[in-house]
Amino acid sequence: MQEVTIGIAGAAGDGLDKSGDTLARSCGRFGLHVYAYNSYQSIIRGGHIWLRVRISDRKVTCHGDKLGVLVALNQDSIERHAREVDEGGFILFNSDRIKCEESLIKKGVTLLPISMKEVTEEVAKKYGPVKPIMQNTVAMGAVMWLMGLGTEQTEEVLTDTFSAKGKEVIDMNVALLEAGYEYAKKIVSKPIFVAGKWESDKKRRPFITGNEAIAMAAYAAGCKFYAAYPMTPASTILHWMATNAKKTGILVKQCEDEISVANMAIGAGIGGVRSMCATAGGGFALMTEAVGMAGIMEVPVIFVEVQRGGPSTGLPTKTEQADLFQVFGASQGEFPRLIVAPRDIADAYASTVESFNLADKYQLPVLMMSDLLLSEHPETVDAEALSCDVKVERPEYIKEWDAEKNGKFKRYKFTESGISPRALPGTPGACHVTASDDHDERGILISDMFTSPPVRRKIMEKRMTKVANMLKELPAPKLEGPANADVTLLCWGSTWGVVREAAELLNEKGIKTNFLCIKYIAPFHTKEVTEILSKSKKKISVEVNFTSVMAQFVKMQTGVSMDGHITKYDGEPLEPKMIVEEVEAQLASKTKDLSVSEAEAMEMAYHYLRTHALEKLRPSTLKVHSKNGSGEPVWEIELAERITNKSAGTIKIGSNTGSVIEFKQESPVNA
Amino acid sequence: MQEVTIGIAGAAGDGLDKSGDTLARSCGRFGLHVYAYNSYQSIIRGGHIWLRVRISDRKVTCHGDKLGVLVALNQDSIERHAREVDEGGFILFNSDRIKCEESLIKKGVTLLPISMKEVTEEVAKKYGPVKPIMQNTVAMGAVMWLMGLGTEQTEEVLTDTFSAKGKEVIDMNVALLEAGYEYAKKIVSKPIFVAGKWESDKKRRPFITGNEAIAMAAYAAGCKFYAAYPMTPASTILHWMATNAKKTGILVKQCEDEISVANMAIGAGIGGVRSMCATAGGGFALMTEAVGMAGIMEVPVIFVEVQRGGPSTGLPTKTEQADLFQVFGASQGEFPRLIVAPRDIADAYASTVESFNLADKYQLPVLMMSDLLLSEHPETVDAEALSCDVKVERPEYIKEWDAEKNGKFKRYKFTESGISPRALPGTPGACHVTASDDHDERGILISDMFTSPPVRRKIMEKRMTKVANMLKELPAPKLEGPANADVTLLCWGSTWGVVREAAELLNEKGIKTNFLCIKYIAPFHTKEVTEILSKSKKKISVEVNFTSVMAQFVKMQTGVSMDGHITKYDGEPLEPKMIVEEVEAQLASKTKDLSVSEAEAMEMAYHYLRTHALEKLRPSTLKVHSKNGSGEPVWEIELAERITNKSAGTIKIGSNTGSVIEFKQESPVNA
Amino acid sequence: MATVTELPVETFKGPVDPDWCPGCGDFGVLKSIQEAAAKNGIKPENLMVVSGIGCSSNLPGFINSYGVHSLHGRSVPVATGVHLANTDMKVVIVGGDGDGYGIGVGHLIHAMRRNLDVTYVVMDNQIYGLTTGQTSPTSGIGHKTKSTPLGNIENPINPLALAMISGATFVARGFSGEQKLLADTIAAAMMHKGFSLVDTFSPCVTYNKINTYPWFKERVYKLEDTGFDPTENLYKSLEKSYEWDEKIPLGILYKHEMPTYEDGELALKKGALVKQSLEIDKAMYKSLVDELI
Amino acid sequence: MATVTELPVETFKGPVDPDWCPGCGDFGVLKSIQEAAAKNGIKPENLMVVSGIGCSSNLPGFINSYGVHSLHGRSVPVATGVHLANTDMKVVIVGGDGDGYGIGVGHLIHAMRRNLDVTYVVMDNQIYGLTTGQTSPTSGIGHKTKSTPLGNIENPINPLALAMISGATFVARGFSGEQKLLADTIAAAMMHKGFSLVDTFSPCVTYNKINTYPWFKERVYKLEDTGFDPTENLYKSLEKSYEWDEKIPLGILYKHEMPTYEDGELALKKGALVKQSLEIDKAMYKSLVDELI
Ligand SMILES: Cc1ncc(C[n+]2csc(CCOP(=O)(O)OP(=O)(O)O)c2C)c(N)n1
Ligand SMILES: Cc1ncc(C[n+]2csc(CCOP(=O)(O)OP(=O)(O)O)c2C)c(N)n1
Ligand code: SF4
Ligand code: SF4
Ligand SMILES: [Mg+2]
Ligand SMILES: [Mg+2]
Repeated sequence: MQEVTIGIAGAAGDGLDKSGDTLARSCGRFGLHVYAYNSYQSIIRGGHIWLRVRISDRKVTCHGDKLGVLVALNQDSIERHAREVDEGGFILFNSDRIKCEESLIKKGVTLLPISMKEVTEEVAKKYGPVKPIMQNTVAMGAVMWLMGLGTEQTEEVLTDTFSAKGKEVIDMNVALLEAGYEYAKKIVSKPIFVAGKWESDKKRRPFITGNEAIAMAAYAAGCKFYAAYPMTPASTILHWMATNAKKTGILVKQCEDEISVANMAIGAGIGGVRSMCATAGGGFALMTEAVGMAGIMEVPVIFVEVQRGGPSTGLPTKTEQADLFQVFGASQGEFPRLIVAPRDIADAYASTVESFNLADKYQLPVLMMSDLLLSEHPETVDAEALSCDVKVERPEYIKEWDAEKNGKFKRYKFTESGISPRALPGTPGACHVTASDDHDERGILISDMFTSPPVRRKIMEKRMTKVANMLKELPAPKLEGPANADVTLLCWGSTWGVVREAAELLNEKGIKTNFLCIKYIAPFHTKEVTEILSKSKKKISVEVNFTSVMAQFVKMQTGVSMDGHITKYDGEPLEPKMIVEEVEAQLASKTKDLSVSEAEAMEMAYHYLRTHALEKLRPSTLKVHSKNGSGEPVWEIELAERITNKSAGTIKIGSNTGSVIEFKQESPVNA
Repeated sequence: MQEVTIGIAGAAGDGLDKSGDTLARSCGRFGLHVYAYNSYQSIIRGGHIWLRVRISDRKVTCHGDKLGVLVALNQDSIERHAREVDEGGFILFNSDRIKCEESLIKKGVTLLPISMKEVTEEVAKKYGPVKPIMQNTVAMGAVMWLMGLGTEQTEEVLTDTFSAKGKEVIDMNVALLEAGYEYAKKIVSKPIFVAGKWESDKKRRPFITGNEAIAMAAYAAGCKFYAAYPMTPASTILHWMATNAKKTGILVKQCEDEISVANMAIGAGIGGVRSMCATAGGGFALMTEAVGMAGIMEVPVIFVEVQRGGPSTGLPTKTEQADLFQVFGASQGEFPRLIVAPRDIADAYASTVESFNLADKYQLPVLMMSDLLLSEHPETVDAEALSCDVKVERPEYIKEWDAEKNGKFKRYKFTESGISPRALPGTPGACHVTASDDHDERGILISDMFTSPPVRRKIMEKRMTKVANMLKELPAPKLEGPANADVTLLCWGSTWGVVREAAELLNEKGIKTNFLCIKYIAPFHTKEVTEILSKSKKKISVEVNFTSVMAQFVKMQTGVSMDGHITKYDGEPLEPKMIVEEVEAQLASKTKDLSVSEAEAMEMAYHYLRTHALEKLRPSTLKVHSKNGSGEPVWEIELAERITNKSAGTIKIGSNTGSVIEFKQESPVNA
Repeated sequence: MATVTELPVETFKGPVDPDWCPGCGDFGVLKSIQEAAAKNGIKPENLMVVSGIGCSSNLPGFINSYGVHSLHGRSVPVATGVHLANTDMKVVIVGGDGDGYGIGVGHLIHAMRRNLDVTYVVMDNQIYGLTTGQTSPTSGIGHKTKSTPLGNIENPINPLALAMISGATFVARGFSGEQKLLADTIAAAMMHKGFSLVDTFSPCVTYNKINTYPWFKERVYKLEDTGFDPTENLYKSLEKSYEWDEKIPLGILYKHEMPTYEDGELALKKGALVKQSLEIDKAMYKSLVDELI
Repeated sequence: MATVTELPVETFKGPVDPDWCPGCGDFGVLKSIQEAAAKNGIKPENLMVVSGIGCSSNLPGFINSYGVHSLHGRSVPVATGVHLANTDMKVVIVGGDGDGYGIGVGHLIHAMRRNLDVTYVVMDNQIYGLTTGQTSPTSGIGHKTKSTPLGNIENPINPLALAMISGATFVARGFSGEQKLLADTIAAAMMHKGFSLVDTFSPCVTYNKINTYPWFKERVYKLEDTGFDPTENLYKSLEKSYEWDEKIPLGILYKHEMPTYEDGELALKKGALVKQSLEIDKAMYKSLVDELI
């Protein structure tokens, strides 16, 4: 098995997503597996973007924690990531504009400064000036050499990408690619890998994000109405839907707000079409009132909630899994609904199709939970996982109703299954009102004139009966990994991907580990999960949030407490080694150290410098002082000028609180 | 000890709330304790209103389950409630308009038909025509006789009530009261009670609703801003606030919707005043996004969520406790907040004051959960419980900031306690932005340009630290009743009142019972509650909802499962005997029978007749048939004409599902 | 235009009687909608009445047709969804002034600028009825209500002007006390292609003691009697919408032909969504997957 | 009127530099607000800038004053709360067209009919910037965006007409490319007593390739140059608000003196709420309890 991770770092607007895409698709066409993650900010130009593309000859389910090659598109990217490149790795940068201090890199790392001016000189002569963004193609060429892959697939991809722009543009890009490739070949005699060693199965796989998979699945499942209001990280579903509306025939509606989105989607559901909407946590907060309406009205409709860093506007472009209770508690009162959280892109596809079918069958809203990582990261998946030959199961509707013969139509007939016959609006003879007030079998309100406690009791029971029936047809979660493990990891959603790899690493290390991923949140497989967890030894939840919400939730359903929690809530996804280390620490009963680490102190100093317009400085050395007047030990960080390396002052940061306690430049200033 | 419950039934607009108020306040002035509950509909005129006023010479905490006197203001009220009057009780009605079939009453019940025309003849001569609504005063007079109380207090109350309308009106009402009193005295020689037997302490107690208590507490606590959008059962807080705005100086703002309410209240909190808003479940759903904003911004503000029958619009005027997870899960992401659920009116007062203090101290939103029963029912409480001498604890704010000397002001300074210094807008030198995006110590965003995972980690920890500190100062819940009980009842909110009485009854019956009422939902006293519950034997939750949400929640916090659940979800509150019977059944391991009872079948038949404009009919006899073609046993209900008692057809109701399976009148019609 | 077969008004008699207070203006509105549907020959199964929450929003329960009784303030988006799913049905939105101009005004504006082909009848009683009498966005300055015991201090909304400048293409005013005119106005609104708003005075006899039947009776007059042409000039129509204290015009204030949202929406070119097949074009789908490789 | 002591513009220099795309129209708006505040002599601690969410809504972070960066679409209610709590501060609301006229338009209308004494500067770029370029309520018909790749089919809102008929008493239009005029307009808006709306063209250089600087430059003209009197006649002002395709007026379109919400609000008679004592009148409180007996 062979794998490498390429990191591309720069600012928004530097075009690095395009480059990453080219790289990934080249590898995908080569028959390799790719998993990419883009760490970006809520900003259109500038800021810092950090894209990691992991390439492997077997399926990988997270972006990992290695860094083989860093392509740095600006100076800040060097400051931030040079240290992360593993031994044996390379750092590529435009040496016309960027410098990399030797002090910033690990030993065994090779710098590959590319003078873009020189390298692209020939191309520029032939095709005209090379725009900064095009220089990325040069870097891609160099990367292809370092990976031991040819340029053939990449040329193909570039040809497809620029097909609309004509031959000239294609040729220019190909020429830049080759220039980079040749340049690297010249400088780096031995690439990281040898091509032949990549165990490719030569299967060409689509490179797709979670959101694209959800959108495509909706189309395949017969969705006819999609409403949305833009919100990261759900917007790309809207973009897919809008871009392809002409082809799919789906009515795609950007509404004035999420309240409108939810209510319109429900309206379309009442009208009789398969209907979906998606948003992030903040938008979903606005939809919750409508969710309950769909519940009491028994309307099939799909809500997708893509979680991002909270609370509130929080970290709009960062990943988190902290909305479980918002979704579980959505809307006042009690009503049946399905809550499902797919774990990867293929599962997102399948779950979307299943959601439409279950919504229709049980006449209820489905809340699908995703997260930024799952929804926005692209990955190569087998084309079969995106098949359009899905089962589309719609129940029979009443086509015409003879009230003379059969009595008045009862839209909410009390049945043993809880499912009532449905006649869509437009059906002759079956007129009825779909109401958010509670009602009797015919839909007549029992909240006003016709109050009736026993009717209320029975309609509540009718509705809630559907839950138990639905649970029977949902597959119970299964323990993955060895049966009698020392450690059982509990996870949900996209965290499955990294937990799977961490478990593998732990098993390799001799710590027998298995893991349980919860997909169906409501209804919940209480019996099966209780059984699994009560047999487990050391149970540790792994979640990207602060309060281990799934662990709490599982405890509520099963009574079983975890023995430990692994959490991350800084906006970045978990990585396998973090989990491994934390599991080891917990097995050794170490308590979690929340103090500021050296690397963190460094980053906090960088943050201070950036936000105080002192970007010309850089933290150089640091040491801990105990107490020091501020009531806690402090990190004392020496500052140096970025260019001259001249000492420039100090910053003191509380090692418990992380507070910047003091800042001294020339003349002392308290911060 | 002596007690009696008076039931007054009629339609909306019949003025029975006024009468109930007069009755209650008369008894309150007599030094008796009163607890009233009004069961009404979301309708302005007509429908059915059912007010029960329980009067006792010791404190009672629920409306109980006895009925000593029924005052029926229309025929429908006789049909609905005549059967409920206990042996020894009385039924009063205007015999000019209403009839009561002997078949409808229990034996030992006395009918007291009042010919209003005759009884008010003298008064009408003297004061002019007696309006229908004034006849209630006659009935009140009769009730006072039956209760063995004089008319003195009632005359006082009438004098106060009509003081603005002048002596003529007062005199007329007093005359009507006395006419009723004298009439009853003439007919009923022996009233239910003898006056001397009422063990009154002669203390005059205010008769107040939960909402009024919350509003008054807010004023006492220094609230300066109240925003609201009308919504039952929270509206009466707005009404109190608006009515008294001139006196209190509180700025009372009716907004265009609940989103505006929440955001305005938060705005006022940022501005620096004590600020509150209230709504019901549906309105709160719209507020949730803002709740998270208050969390991340660390703004003190109070949200009151008054639960009512859900889901969705549901049963707007009925009580329920099913919004726990909506409130717990309110808003995306994780942030500190206090969630508190007072259990009675005095507690609602105290909790409101405490909420303001804690919100200010910990700089966080407080979510106070009430329910329709608690908020809308009036009760006599000791005047001391509504004292204005409350502790108003505001932290010190920065008055002026010298940035030259102290560095830039850090609104979100990372501190060990998690509480940061606060400078209100307007403070010289301390300019900062209060943002819903996550931010660093100074409030500078870390979501855009200045992304910084360690800063994010530390601000999350700073905020969440407040939770543990706050928990330390909240009193832990205590077990009430005998220490080593056979049964422990778990409850929350207004259900405390009825559980307390049920426990008393159970103990009297020899079933040793204690109970635990959960008041603080977040943060939660995990240690203390776990300790209490793990020692408890048979644990049964008692809640007015379907899914026993507090039991689920407690399981999540403690891992302890209940052994049984008592639930009610038909819109009406629990009554002590229901709980007693269910506890006995559960102790005897009987499974709960969800089939339609005889009384329910009767009521369902009534419902069918009402909604099919067949109100001239009445269900007469009923029996169960097994299966009968519909797949389930059915209730077969004979119908009779209300007036002639002539047989008029049959209704068949499924005894499991409650579905109306067949209806036959003259010519057979399937329903 | 297809010939219309009128239906008997009784066709639309609802399953239960209205539970409004005796004398409530909403009775006249219900009757008018029933008459308008009958006159336009819309069969009950092809009529969809969508409401929010409020006294007035109970209306769908009292008419024989399909109906949605949705959330407070959300009738417009719900109706938009139902309508777009099945454009073969005639959609009439109904509700109160609080529902439509208070909490729901944002949706209303956006629906109007879309010129969605639906009719909206607002039962404007200048009060919150169902919640027992608080101020509404059409309550006048000084109006004393439960929430403004010292008198309302906010200027009322002018819903007609709002509609005209937002893009509604049929703007009218009705009065429950002029029931025949109201029925005709609603009938015309239903036949209009595009968004039609009929702001209708529908007195709340229980909570609004100011804007009563007599109050309106003294002031209203029929625009059609004056020869006013609603299609002539936006500014003249706007001027009419501001007449209030002394005289208040009834009838159609503004009318304008414009493309509707439905005209522009590609997905509807193949007919009502609900009648389209769920089958997808597999070859096209495959090409979408291929694009990702 | 008290004499104004102008402040140096630098007083308002924010803690960090704006993170907008180079060339973004919002830079000019920021500068104009800073200049307006300086000109009006409002000290940083007495200035409160409140925004929603969007590129434009990041503005409070870039000015030295108090600020609230609230939720998408909620700047107006949040600002209302902050303002009512402390009426001694000058409140300027800022944000985008999506924020203000899309999701937030309901709040806006109600704030305007209250004639709340605040200034609202909308950075109208006819696009959703921060979410990377979807259609906005001011995008023109046919505008191709990420969410309308075949062209927008909804009529744009006319925010100025909306403001005029809703009750705003100062309605103006600015253009980031006419920065001096914009600064003057905002300065006048801030000094106006009542609700002032300054709809400001603030081109999004990244996502809106239609409504660009040149596009505006070709069309805009200054109203003041034409001798137009914004106080004269509502209908004339409305007519101006409809000028679009060929020429677009800049400056004050409408101005009208009216009592403000604050004038009518009893609780403010004793001054800013935040400065009032928390002590209550105990005797009065006792009488309230007594009423319940
Ligand atoms: C989200 C939400 N907020 C508040 C309510 C309570 N509510 C019900 S009807 C209503 C207003 C009624 O006024 P209007 O719309 O004018 O209708 P009317 O009763 O006057 O016909 C309100 C505030 C609700 N149902 N939902
Ligand atoms: C409730 C909610 N929905 C959606 C979003 C996502 N969102 C952020 S900014 C924005 C629109 C930005 O457009 P505009 O207000 O015009 O500001 P601009 O970026 O163009 O300045 C949206 C939809 C959000 N933050 N909150
Ligand atoms: S309260 Fe008013 S609006 Fe409601 S039904 Fe009665 S009269 Fe009509
Ligand atoms: S995306 Fe547009 S609005 Fe946003 S900062 Fe860039 S240019 Fe300005
Ligand atoms: Mg109304
Ligand atoms: Mg914009």
